[in-house]
Amino acid sequence: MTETITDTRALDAQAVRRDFPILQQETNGKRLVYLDSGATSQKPSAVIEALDEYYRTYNANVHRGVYRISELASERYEKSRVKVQRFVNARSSREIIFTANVTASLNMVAYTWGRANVSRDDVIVFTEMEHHSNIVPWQILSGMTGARLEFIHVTDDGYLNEEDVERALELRPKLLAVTAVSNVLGTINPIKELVARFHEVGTTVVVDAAQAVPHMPVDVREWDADFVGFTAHKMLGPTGLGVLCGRRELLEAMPPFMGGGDMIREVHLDRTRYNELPWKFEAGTPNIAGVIGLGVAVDYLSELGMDRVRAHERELVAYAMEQLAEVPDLRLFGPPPKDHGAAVSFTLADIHPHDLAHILDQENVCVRAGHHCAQPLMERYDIAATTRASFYIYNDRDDVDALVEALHKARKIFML
Amino acid sequence: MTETITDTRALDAQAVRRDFPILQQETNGKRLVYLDSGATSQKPSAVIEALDEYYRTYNANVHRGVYRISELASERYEKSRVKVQRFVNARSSREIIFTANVTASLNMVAYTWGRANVSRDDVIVFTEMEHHSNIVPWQILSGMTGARLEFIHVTDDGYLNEEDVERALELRPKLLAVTAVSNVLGTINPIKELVARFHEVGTTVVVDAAQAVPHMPVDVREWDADFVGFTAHKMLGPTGLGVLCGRRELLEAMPPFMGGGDMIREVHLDRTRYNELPWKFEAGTPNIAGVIGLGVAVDYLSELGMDRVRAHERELVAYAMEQLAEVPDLRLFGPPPKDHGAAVSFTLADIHPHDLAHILDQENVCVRAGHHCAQPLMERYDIAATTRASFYIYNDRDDVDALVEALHKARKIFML
Amino acid sequence: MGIIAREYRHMDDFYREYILDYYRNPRNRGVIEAPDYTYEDSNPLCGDEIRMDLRVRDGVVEEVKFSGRGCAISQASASMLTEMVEGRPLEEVKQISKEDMLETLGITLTPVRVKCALLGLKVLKSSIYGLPVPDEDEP
Amino acid sequence: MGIIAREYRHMDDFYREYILDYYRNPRNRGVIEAPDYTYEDSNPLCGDEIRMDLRVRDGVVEEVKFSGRGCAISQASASMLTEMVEGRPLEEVKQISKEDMLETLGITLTPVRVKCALLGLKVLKSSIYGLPVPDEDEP
Ligand SMILES: Cc1ncc(COP(=O)(O)O)c(C=O)c1O
Ligand SMILES: Cc1ncc(COP(=O)(O)O)c(C=O)c1O
Repeated sequence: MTETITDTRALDAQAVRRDFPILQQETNGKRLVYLDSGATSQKPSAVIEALDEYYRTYNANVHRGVYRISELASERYEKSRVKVQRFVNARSSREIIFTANVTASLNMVAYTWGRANVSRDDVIVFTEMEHHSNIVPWQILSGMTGARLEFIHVTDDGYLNEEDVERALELRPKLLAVTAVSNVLGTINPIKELVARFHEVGTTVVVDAAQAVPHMPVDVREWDADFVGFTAHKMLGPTGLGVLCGRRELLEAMPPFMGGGDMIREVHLDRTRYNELPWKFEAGTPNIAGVIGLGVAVDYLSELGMDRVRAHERELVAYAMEQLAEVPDLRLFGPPPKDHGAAVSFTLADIHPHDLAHILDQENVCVRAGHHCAQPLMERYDIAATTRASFYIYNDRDDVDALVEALHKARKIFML
Repeated sequence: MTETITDTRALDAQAVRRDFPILQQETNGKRLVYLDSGATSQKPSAVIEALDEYYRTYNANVHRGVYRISELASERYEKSRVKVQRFVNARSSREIIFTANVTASLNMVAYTWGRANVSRDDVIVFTEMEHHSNIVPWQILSGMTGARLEFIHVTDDGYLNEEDVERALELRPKLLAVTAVSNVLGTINPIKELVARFHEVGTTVVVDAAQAVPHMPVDVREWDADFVGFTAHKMLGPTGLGVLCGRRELLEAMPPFMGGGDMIREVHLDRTRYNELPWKFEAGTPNIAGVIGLGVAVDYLSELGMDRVRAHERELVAYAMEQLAEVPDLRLFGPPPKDHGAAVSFTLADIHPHDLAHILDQENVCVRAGHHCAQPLMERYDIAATTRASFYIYNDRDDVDALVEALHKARKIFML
Repeated sequence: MGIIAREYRHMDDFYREYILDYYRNPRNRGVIEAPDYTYEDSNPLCGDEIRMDLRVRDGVVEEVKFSGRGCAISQASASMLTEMVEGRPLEEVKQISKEDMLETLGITLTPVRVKCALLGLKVLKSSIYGLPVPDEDEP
Repeated sequence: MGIIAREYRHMDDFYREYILDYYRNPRNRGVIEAPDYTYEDSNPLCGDEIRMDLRVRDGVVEEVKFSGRGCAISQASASMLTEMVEGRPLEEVKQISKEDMLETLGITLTPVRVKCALLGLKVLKSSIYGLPVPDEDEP
């Protein structure tokens, strides 16, 4: 993937950092080195305050209220949808559906589009580097329909295996599920290219963009995928909220998922007419505060400029990989910095990642240890777990240095 | 239903009111008369501050983190589950599943228990007073399985029709879906009795307790229903969060709903072992802040005492119904105060409820107008919509008086 | 000044007498037997329902009737709309904009009530095009 | 003092030398051919895996082996546990409590790490009862 960075002003991580209340905390005189944004990002004051303002001044249910605070809540709610639409350059705000998280977005595709379109003679393809959220829904769909599952494996250095891609294309699969950026290896996949190649053989493509949308410019029209999912809490937004961005024709043809309030036009005891997009897929009272908060998060990111966010992280990840490579007994996973997103996974000698994360925490360095909801990938590399440092806009070289220093301490504790 | 109120100290609505920041606002010198808690409740400072504290001081993903803020988040998250369990007296915290809203809770039952247990020879029964969220999932389930739908109609004064109940029992239905309290008529249904009668003929009973849990003591063990759903935002909690409380044996036997992170034990490319309860049904990153906030909301309600909450609202609804009955051309719906929950629906002459709510809003009185997601009920009474005033702990007689005064004003504007 | 007052400075009492008059004594209320164009739709958010029937001769709207039920705003504006289009060429009717409708109505509305006011126009256009037209407020 | 410092005052450095020794040089690591009792389970939250095999004669644990992989805490405590139960009557083994295990381990743990420390015990009991035993920390 070649990237064109148009905005060349470097991002000022120091200034960004000041916008995040949690990063102002110190424990035992040490600042919080938060390197787990891949799991969930921290939130800037603006987002936290937007939630607060909603609950304190205009908390009301949306869509059906006539009184002013309800109108205001509805207006802000729908405005956030437009902000999200513009942020990923979707064609229409009707293509933006709010869900509970990206897991729910992907399951929605499986339960609605999947059940309506996939049958026992079909093939579903996903890759070995998928998060469980982009694996288990397709296993469930395969269980419901009898469709066959096929996989694209990964190479030793963390790329999709091109031979497997070609083999998959020959199968003319009904569905391809692929992550835009691996949450473990950091691999940035060539989504636009993959979509074009799979569209050619008639495949519907679902992209898990949970680790892409927060970290780089994403243009869903350029990708041209059929469904793209992402999750608010990883992009400065509140918990309990995901997005499914779908191609309008597909969404319109799909049966609804959950039944209930807001997704209906007319309900009779024995039958129901469904509502228009996007509400057809938003049953029940939505996460109103969450959606309003995500709108503010998207404003914050837009103001920084996603080009600059990507440039900042690319530079930081390159530095981190360079520094980490010098720690003895450390094994790095994933591709070289140029194709690498914001997450860096590694193992250190025989120190179990769980223990390692624990020791790093004593130094106020927060990293994730485990299978990262990507067990097939762990099997692929024959490891039980990795330690993962993942970066975001508020991280800088000091954070990398603190990580490396803590790793040396861990080596000492483990008498290496 | 006979109620035994054990705590006789009256609830001090004035004091409660002071805990709700939104109610301190004035517009044009008039206080906010919020009579739409049936749609969503307001939130006390303690809940808003808990969200704020989470995002500002220990925001992290739950369950898989080793570092301290993640452990703290996990601990608070799981503690909230125990609080909710105790609040409704469930047997085990494993029976408490967090969802996106009660709509999602009910759909989860339809998609998992329903698809595994209901077939084309079965009958599903629900009542005419159900919210769309407790209708459409069963229509979808009927569409998926071929099961027949049957209905329990309501009487003119808003009770379930006993003859229909008996007819339904004779059908030995596979499933009964019934609301504990109608969000339109206010009817408090005799859930314990209904469950006992339907269990006798082998029916699984799903209770929509969205309007019950916030307003009266609910003991799910006493009810003995198989599934009970409710929603956080109507009980002082944040948006984007629901609860499904299910009988453990059923939950254990059910297939999972959504696939993804947290709900798995082991994932391989081609198969998956699912996690234990309750996580088996909680796929993906949950609404962490929401769950923590709900725990605080439940603490707040427990401290007030649900007996006293119910006594307060019963008294207030009786007063409201009495006052409303004196407004000329006003038609009241639902049963008399003794069987009446916190919502009172009415129509006023030929003023469309939408217009009426608008005029009341000019007086800073917030009520809901419309079909209240209960269109079959509107058809039953041959009306397009009603106006609904719904009360909660922070409402008092002054609010009722403001409502009645505004209704007189509306009559004047409409030249009645 | 709270957030509400700030955001809703433009709110006015808008149940003017002529609106109530159109609501209680609607012009062109009814249905046309075998209309050339007909459509019916509802506002999912509040349940207002409108049906529009048109009879067209030589490209001109000869007769137009509306029916349905809903709030004073939706019913009055549907009725006003029928008066606007009667006797006009279909091509002109297609050009009627959201702004035209709101101007005719003559009152300032909040976003939710705008949907009520525009339901009639939406149904009218759907009838002419023979398919549902999207809300005009879509970005 | 922030919320974290307040809540975690008890945190101590706990990678004591003997824990590392049990991790690197585990006692009773391995499997038993045709064991009388066996069970294997994992901690879903961190992926630690433990299998326990027992050989029992006349109600007494004659031989016990553990295998699996995971963090130092889970592996060391599983190894310590095998030493605790070897040669003891099965009835006594059933009585071993969560507190006993943590006391033997000799370090203070946070809730997440407690799960690691107790995984061996959970698996051991499951093997004896022949079915999964629930987490002991359930309320
Ligand atoms: C009785 C009843 N059931 C279900 C619901 C749906 O709740 P939610 O929108 O939170 O899913 C409501 C509230 O709107 C209700 O009053
Ligand atoms: C690539 C990827 N997909 C999906 C998810 C699941 O996100 P959520 O838990 O918000 O549904 C994650 C994050 O855990 C992820 O990194």
